Amino acid sequence: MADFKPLHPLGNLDELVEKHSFFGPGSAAITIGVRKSVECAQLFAGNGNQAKIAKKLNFDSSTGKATETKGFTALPIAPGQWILISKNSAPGFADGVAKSINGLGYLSQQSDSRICLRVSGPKARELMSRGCRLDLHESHSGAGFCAQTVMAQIGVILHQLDDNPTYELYLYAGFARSFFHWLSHSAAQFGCDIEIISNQIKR
Amino acid sequence: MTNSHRMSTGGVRIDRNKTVMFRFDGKTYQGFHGDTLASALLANGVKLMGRSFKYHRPRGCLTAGSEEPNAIVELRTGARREPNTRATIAELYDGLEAHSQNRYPSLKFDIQSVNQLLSPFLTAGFYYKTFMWPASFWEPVYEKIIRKSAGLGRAAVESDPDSYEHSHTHCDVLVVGAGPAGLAAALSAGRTGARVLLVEEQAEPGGMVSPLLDVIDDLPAADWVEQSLANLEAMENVTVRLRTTLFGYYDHNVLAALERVSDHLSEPEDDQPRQRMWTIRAKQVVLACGSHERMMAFDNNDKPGVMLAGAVRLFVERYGVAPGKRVVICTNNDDAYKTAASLKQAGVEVTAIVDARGELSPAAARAREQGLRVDSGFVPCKAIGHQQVSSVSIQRRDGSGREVLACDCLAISGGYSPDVHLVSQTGVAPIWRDDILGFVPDMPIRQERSSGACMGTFDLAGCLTEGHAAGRDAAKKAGVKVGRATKAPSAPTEELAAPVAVWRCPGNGKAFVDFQNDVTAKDIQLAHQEGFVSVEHVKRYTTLGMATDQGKTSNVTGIALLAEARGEPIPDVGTTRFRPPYSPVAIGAFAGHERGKEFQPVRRTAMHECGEKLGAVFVEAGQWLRPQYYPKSGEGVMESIYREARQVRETAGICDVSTLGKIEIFGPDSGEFLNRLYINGWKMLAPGKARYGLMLREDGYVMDDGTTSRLADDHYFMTTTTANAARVLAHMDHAAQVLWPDLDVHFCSATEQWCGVAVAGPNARKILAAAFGSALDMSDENLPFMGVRSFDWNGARARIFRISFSGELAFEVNVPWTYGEAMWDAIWEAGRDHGLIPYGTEALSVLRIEKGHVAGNELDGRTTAADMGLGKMMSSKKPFIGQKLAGREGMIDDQRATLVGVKLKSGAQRLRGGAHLVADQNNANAETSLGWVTSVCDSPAVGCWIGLAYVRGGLAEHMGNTLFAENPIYAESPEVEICSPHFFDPKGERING
Amino acid sequence: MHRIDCPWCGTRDEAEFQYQGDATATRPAPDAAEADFFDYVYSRDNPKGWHIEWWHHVGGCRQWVKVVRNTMTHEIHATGGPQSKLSVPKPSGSRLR
Amino acid sequence: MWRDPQPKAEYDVVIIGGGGHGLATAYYLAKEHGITNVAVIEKGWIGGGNVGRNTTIFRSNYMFPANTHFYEKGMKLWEGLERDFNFNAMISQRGVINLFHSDPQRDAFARRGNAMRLAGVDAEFVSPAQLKEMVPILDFDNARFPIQGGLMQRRGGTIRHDAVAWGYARGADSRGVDILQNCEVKDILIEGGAAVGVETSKGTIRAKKVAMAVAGHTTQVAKMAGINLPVESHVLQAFVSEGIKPLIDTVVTFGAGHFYISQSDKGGLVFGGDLDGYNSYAQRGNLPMMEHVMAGGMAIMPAIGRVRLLRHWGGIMDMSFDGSPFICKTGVEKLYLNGGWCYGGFKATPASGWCYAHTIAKDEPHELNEKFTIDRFRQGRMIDEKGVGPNPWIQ
Repeated sequence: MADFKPLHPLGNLDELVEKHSFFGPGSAAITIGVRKSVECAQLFAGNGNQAKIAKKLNFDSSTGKATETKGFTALPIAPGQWILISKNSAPGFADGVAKSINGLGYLSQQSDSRICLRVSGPKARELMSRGCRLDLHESHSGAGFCAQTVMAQIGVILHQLDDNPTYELYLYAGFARSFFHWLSHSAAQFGCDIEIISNQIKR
Repeated sequence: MTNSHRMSTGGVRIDRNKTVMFRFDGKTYQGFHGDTLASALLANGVKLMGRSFKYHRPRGCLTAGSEEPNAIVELRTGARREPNTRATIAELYDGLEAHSQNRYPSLKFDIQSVNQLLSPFLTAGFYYKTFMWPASFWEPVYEKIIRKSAGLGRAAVESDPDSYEHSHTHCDVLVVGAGPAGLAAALSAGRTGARVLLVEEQAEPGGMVSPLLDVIDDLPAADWVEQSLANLEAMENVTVRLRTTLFGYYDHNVLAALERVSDHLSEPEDDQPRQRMWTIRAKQVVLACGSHERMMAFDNNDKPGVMLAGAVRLFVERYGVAPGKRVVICTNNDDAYKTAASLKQAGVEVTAIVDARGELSPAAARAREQGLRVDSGFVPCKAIGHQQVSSVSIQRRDGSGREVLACDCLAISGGYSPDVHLVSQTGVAPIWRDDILGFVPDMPIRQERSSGACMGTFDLAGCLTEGHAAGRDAAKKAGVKVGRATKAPSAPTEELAAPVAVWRCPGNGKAFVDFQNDVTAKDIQLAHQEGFVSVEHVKRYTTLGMATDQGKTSNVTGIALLAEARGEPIPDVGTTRFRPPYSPVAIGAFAGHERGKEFQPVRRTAMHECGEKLGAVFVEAGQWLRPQYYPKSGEGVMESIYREARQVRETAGICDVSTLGKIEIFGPDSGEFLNRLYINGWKMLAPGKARYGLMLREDGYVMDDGTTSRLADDHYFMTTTTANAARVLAHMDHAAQVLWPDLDVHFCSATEQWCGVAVAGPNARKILAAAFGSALDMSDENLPFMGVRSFDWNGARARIFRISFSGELAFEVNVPWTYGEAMWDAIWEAGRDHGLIPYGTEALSVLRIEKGHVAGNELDGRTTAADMGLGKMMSSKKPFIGQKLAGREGMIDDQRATLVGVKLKSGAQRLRGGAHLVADQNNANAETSLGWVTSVCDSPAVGCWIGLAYVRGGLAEHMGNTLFAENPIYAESPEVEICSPHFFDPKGERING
Repeated sequence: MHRIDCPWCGTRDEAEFQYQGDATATRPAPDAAEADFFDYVYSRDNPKGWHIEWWHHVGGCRQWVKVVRNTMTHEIHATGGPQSKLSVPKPSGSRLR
Repeated sequence: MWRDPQPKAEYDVVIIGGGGHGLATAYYLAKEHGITNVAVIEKGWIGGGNVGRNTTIFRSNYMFPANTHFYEKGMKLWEGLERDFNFNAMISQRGVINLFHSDPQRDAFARRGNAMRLAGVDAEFVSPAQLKEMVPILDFDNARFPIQGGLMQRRGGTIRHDAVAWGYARGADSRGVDILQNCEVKDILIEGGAAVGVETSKGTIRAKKVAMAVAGHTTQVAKMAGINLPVESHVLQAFVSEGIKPLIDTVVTFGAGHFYISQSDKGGLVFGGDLDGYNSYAQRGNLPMMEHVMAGGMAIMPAIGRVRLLRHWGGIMDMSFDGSPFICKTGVEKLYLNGGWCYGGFKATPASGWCYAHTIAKDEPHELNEKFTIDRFRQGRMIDEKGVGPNPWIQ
């Protein structure tokens, strides 16, 4: 039998784009990007190994700040815990990390647990304010900012990619449709476009 | 009668090029863009706008703002009908439709106005006393009358069609109110570079400033306001939100405001919400919310045409409307002279200015110089007229010199009360100032300051200076480098003479204090006579200040009158507590998008659509949706459920079990950790094996159960019930972080990393073997009961657990979430020749009841492990959470209700959950109830209705006994036999297939 | 609305946390008497004033945050991690109410 | 309404707390037991605590016999109250409906309803069709948690809360009870292991018996006598809308969210939800719970979206660790405890006063309150109607 075909928690993405694009007035001031897949893992430092791991993997020691490495982005989510997101959606990238930390910690495969939505466009910050309680003002958060928080009653990991600003939101797959529904409806007043963000490498 | 009272010029807010048609009580009128409903009605000569609550007295508008107690109407129609909308802030739009309320059959002729004749009985506290004759009549007769006359306007009965949204913001400095003080504060704070948010309730800034008479920075105030707004909007660090009411000052300097995004339109446009609620986290706050003018208490002071003097001026200046053609002004302070000047400038006749003060103030003297009649030392004592005022009788305060002055508008200024509503919400106590006859806030206690009229500063120059200083101070305290001093906006200095106290003017008639609730000066005296001394008691007894305006225009007068009655100074009486919101806020706005289906997010499993395709009916399981049953066409609910259950035992079924909580646990101390969490032991569990576990709360009651597997030496995989997944994870966080940080254990949720199906039934192995092909050896040897294997299947990493909830040969297969559909399809395909059917939560429940397995219905937070028949699982060899307190006498009592099976005896129709078990049908009461039925089904396997139940004494006492399942709610009382809960296959042979 | 300074995430809204009660009760050793466990589970000081308590940051880093908060004014004096040693401040002239 | 007497040097009974329960206790001490040399000592103004800031609902829809019988006693007293003190408290038995939204919830409600019926209390299931008739604005079409039916107690309803406090105060006062307002208890005097009086802001007042009835401040006052209780103080918010014409004729509670609602005689929608959820003595709540409660309202009654919230406020609940109250003797002789009412105190007022008066007068509990002891926790005999365990903030 051929390999299983994955299905995005939002369903058929082409249909999603068809259904939702340009449903607001005028030209879209918001683009919601849906990442086709996310290859990620949760890394735990074993007791006493937090600093060792951070050093080994060159993680930024400050909280609320993403570290970009060659292969992945590391989002700190709790003391001694990071979500690692593969840059090119390389499956099994976590095995490499596991090897390099050599027993200092543990990796939990989480690639299927979350979806990633990307919010961009001139009104991105305003749209975020409809649900996000954090201060996303430029004086407070810039490129690389990351946080776990709650939007529309749903837990999200927020990662600011650049100063335009562009945000990526990671949330649990079961909530995907509810969250997308809320986000796209809140975005409608600005004019909103949906796009699919392909992965460089097919899974 | 079109625009009979609209002046030919003036009105800074209206656009005379844009006419707007609207309807009030079915009649069409014309107004201008920028009008409020109240100003447009006044322009059309309509003074009668509402009826009061208790006496149904005719009322016109008293104010021009959100403190309006009288002119409240039903705005819009149908599902958008909004009761109690203040005409003074309802902005006019084309096609606006409004109706007066609380009147029958019409506003002009209201039958219930006969209540006025009953008024001796309707005084303060009337509810409590009057309706006691005879008491037995209260509910059947009087209550109905009272309830029918309750309330003001009618709410819509259909679902609100508009949407609401929430929004969040943070700022250094929040400025509340865009009057002169607020504008000055926002400007000075903005110039420091601080992040400033200025909110203003009205559609335009300016507050009470007189656009043409006042001069700021050598400009007419109107121009200065316009220029200031432009300056603020040009600053990147400043945001101005108009039509935004700051309504609540909550803890930690979090404030809430309501933005009326679309209320000035006929309906929201372009996917906009109707209203937007802002949660504002401000480092510092400048309150510049102004003051409220007061009425004087004199007879018939509620006649339409009697208005506050400041409101009269605003109608003239903002809307070009003359509320009357001949105006008498009564005042106790200088501000009313501004109204006189404004009216004079607009060409309206000011018959007289009646000034309670004996001495001429400079303002009064100027007025006289300009040819206005000023009667100093006079007060109004009665307004005269049928449905509106036609004259006023005035007299000296000593009662002499009585005179009647004709007028069609009576402009009253009883002084100004600084608006301390918001600052009171922070806990700041209002303190009385005799010189201004008003309460001002005591020292700030949060990160806030008051400036301008809300601080008791009434002169324009003072407001500007204070506002300017407050803005800089706030920015500085917010941590902004404020730089060199800047110049405050300036205005010519005015000398304001002190007001004189005028509370109750001479008279014996109805002198209203709280207009909306019809509380008169006499009611307050009466409450005091009846022994109510505390201001809180008087408020509750008379309902003073409890109407929709929260007494903004009436509280101070009420307190002053109570002080008079008590013979004490005002500060000794104190104030009642202002409660948020500042002005009433739509319930829908608080809810935001969380309504209807959006009340809570929905969680869908990866295989949701597989269920849909097969015709599943879904059921809410917490936030999840799960297939409940899969009816075939023409099949009823029960038929479907029992068919599914039967089929599982005959061939095989597949069930989506993805909603179970899943937790990955890592680390060398994982086994020890589980040992402490669960009542049973875990250290001896070999990798590749699963075990059933039960955990207790620290108080000894059962918290949750589930199967946990050991995947590797330092890697476990826990499952929890769907309902308790979040609770268990929080419990584990506590255990790992707080109780035992030394344990090297780490875990996270994997509920949505893995989705799962249970495949159960005699053919389960065959089906899965076909599905897996060579990917997994499904033999007993490789996968024994409670065995766990990981394997690669069609490119997916899969896990299989040989565990059984149904008692059949059964497996749970997990694959990563995005492969859920593919897995389902593969198994479905493989099961085609083996009688595979989908089954839902109902059949799942039937199967587990037949096996006597507990589930949510049996885990109600009051059961011990022993109650569930699992007492022996409690290890005595190791400590675990809940161990000690589970040993309390009441928790090991042999009279506790423990788990049994119940079988319906033949002849009875059915069994239901929630029935109580009693030995004697004729002696069924709370004391003889032995227990209750938790779960039931009409078991296909057993062939009759069966159920699980908790019974005092359990099987030890009742095995084989006949009891009654007493169910008065359903008027049923069938006989049941008590039996073992293991109804089906008690030896557990079927798990081997 | 409470704004709680999570030692890991920074200052966050109350809405992200689940309150978890008095943090001064310490779990007795496993072999302690039933009475000690009883006190651990049921005995609370319930002070009117400063209270050391748990707020579980479920909407953030999932840390159990220890918070010194005033039950009359809702003022927060200090926050710390699950193993932090925090104490209540000396009486001050706070006018918060 | 009542006198404003000077405190005497000694009373037979001193009741600490001039709220509903304290005043009712004084009333029944005088009326049922002929004990009139009684003082009710109130720190502020009488009725200023929870009796004056609740949502005015009474009902007796409890599951455990200890509660059912007690609250049913209360129900019967409510039903005779107005005649009892010749004062209209606007008692309105409009029915209390608990909606259910799932089969397990239906079964749990059936268990409770049957427990009520077996205890002689009225209870019935109402169908969606009946509900549509009784509460037409309920949303049956677009609900996140569909309404399957309701458990109704028709004899439940609402009362004018202030009138209850004033009625008891007047009744007690007219029988000779001294109501001492603006009098703060600073300490409880104990001699030889027995309570002998109180130290107050108006001086020492000696008493043969001292009875506490101070709701949210129960642990504070009990501490004066060295008693530690499984009670925490938490804030519960209440809400009232602008007055509107009759829209909701019964009391309705949402079974899948924190929301309950009724309409007052003045037309305001009176509603509430759950505790804010943290220890607090501040009589105010915060935004998250407000939003949550109103979302609950909009989830089942989307027609109320345009009705406006007029005021919201908070009351301090003495939350016990099993959700049930205490009416009992304490470890200190002649010192009595009435507390732990959680948010059920208002409806209990008459039964609480009646049982407490009995307990004080006879120095032993009535059978209606014999299970409301402090010891029940040590014994592991909690009366936990909700089943959430020793977490007062979710009880």
